[in-house]
Amino acid sequence: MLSKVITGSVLTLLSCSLLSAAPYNAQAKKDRAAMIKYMEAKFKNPKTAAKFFPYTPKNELEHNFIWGFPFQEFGLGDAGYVKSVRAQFDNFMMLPPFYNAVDNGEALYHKKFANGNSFATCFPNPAITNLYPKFDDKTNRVVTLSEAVNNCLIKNSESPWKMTGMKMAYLESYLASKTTAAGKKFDIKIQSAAAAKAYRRGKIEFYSQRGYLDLSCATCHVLGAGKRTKADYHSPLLGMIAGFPVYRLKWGHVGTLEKRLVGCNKNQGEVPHKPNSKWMGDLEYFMAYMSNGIKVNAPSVRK
Amino acid sequence: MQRRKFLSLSAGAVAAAAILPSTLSAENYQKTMPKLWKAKTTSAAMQDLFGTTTTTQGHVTVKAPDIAENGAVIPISIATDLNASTVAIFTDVDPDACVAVFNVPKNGIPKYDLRIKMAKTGEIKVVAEVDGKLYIGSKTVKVTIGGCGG
Amino acid sequence: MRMMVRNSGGVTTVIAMAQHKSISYEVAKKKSIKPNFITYMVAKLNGKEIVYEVTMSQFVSANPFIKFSFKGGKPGDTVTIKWEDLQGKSKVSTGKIR
Amino acid sequence: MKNLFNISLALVVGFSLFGCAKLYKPSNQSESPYVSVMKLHVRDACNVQKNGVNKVLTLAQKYNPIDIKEGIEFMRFGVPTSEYIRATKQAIKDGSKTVQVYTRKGKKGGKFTVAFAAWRSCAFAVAALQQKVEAKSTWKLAMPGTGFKY
Repeated sequence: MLSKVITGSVLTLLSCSLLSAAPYNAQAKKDRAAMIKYMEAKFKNPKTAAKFFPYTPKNELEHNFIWGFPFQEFGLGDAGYVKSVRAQFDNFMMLPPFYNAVDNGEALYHKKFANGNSFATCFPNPAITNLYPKFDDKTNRVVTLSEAVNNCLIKNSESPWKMTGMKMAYLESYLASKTTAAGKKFDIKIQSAAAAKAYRRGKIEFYSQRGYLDLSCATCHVLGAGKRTKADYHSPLLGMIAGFPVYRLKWGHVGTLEKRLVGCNKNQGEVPHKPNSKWMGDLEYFMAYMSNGIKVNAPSVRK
Repeated sequence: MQRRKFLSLSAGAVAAAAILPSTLSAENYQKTMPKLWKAKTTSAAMQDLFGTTTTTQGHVTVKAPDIAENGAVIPISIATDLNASTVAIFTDVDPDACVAVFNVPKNGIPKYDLRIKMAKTGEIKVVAEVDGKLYIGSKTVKVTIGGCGG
Repeated sequence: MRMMVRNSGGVTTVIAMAQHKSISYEVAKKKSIKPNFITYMVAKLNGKEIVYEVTMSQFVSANPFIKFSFKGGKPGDTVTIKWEDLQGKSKVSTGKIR
Repeated sequence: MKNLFNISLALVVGFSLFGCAKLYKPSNQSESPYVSVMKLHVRDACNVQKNGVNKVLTLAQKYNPIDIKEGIEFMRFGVPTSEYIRATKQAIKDGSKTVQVYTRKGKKGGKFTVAFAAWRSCAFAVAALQQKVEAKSTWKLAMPGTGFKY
């Protein structure tokens, strides 16, 4: 009799959680499925590529692209489908140039605050970067990983760090490397109407054209994925944040996703948004949802 | 130390010294041949290091990207199938020509990977010295600046 | 120094990366600091036999990455790599062959 | 039965009236900038030769604050629209023929004629808001699955 009651309650619990989650991320799930269908059609094989790459020279399509690569390799950015970039990427990843970023992060993770706590108390399990950004219903805001780190600092009466700074990048490198080691995949959840609205705002920001170059993020990272500006191939939206925090050869050190998005704003010709702004949180929330199902592979190396 | 001082005194004897199997002694060319690292062109650098610039094409492979992701970190791998005693990397696009010089020890396999810097698009020339004879291989690498970084 | 040393079929392959901020002559002049970069690296098997030796210029990337292989060495042996830089500082690291 | 009908009828009429009132705000006094900006043609409205520097500059100053609030202000090589406006007004006040702009970090930016600087301030300010309004309807066209057909 008892077992029947338990299974009954578990079933009802499960169904109502499904019910409550079902409607909120329905639209997001459809967007993601359509995105995957588009990206996989685009990089299936050179014969069908002419439709997607009308201006790319034929021999470049034949010789410098990797076609029909596995789904997980979308997380490598343009190294996923460009041979010349991939060769250098593989060399760098043998012994990555971000040398002791992860060790510095580990030290920061264990460093005690004034009140005796440390990041280990806020994040007992460091392998969590695949769950961020989360939506916090209490504050009705998207909480990115950098914001969660700063919230932990503020809760322990420490001064928050600059989201584009080195300490944040080092700590996130450690957390991300633990998540990578655990082989975890992105699992962003949309479980409330407010979260769905934030997702939608992020989606609209991603697809609206802005800046004096009149570019939207999608111009380069969806329609332009695989195309290039001069010698820079554009990385795809699918799995785009799998490699963050990232060591960019241009910077010469690791940097957080916020630092990269500020750089993107400048490239579009727009005054960059503040790293802890709602705009940035919504955008990251959308981009992260689009990377659901892709393995975390960070810190990674990019141009 | 005694051997190093003798070398720097008679720079002229460089050709003779190079023929001796250099696996016996450790040789830091930055100390023994300071002039080599100031040479502006590949031919001048080869003259300083090997005493001659006559080379034969072949037997040296240089693997490097067609387009470098970043001019400061270009992964290259050089190799020769001959039993070389010295292998050197030169470029003409950097302020000085000589990038690195390898002494191949007795059991050493002349196949090396390195990450080098190049100021602009240009050719990497790799010269392997086998019993006094020079073999050369090269690869052009495009180094671009700017762009949005993908 | 980060090192990976593997032996297979009588050939030992070493991948290593030294930690060194290379400051070229131009950068040094611009920032009026002393130029400094790794100028020499030598690797020895069990501290005796030289198995790798390179002289480097300022055009080798910062945190120099090297990969080389040599005949000989069996699991358990050690490969020590020493680097010297322009300002005379030097460092030795040891890796065990796996 | 009849008064039930009347009530529902009154409700319907009331709703529709309220609905369209919201749409057609009494236009000419304070027409919303989002509507007025779409009437402008950037090349025409910001044309300094045609409209004179002051008219063009006032146009820029009208829309730029809204751009800043909306977070869509343009910035080129570190010089935002508001800096172009400030530097142009400064040049007019000093009566100098050229405008020197500075980047957000205080570094020296470009040097332009007053006419060009005024044109850029106005073009950037107007175009930013136009793109924002346009994006409201066109963003779907870029998204696979909703608007983008391939």
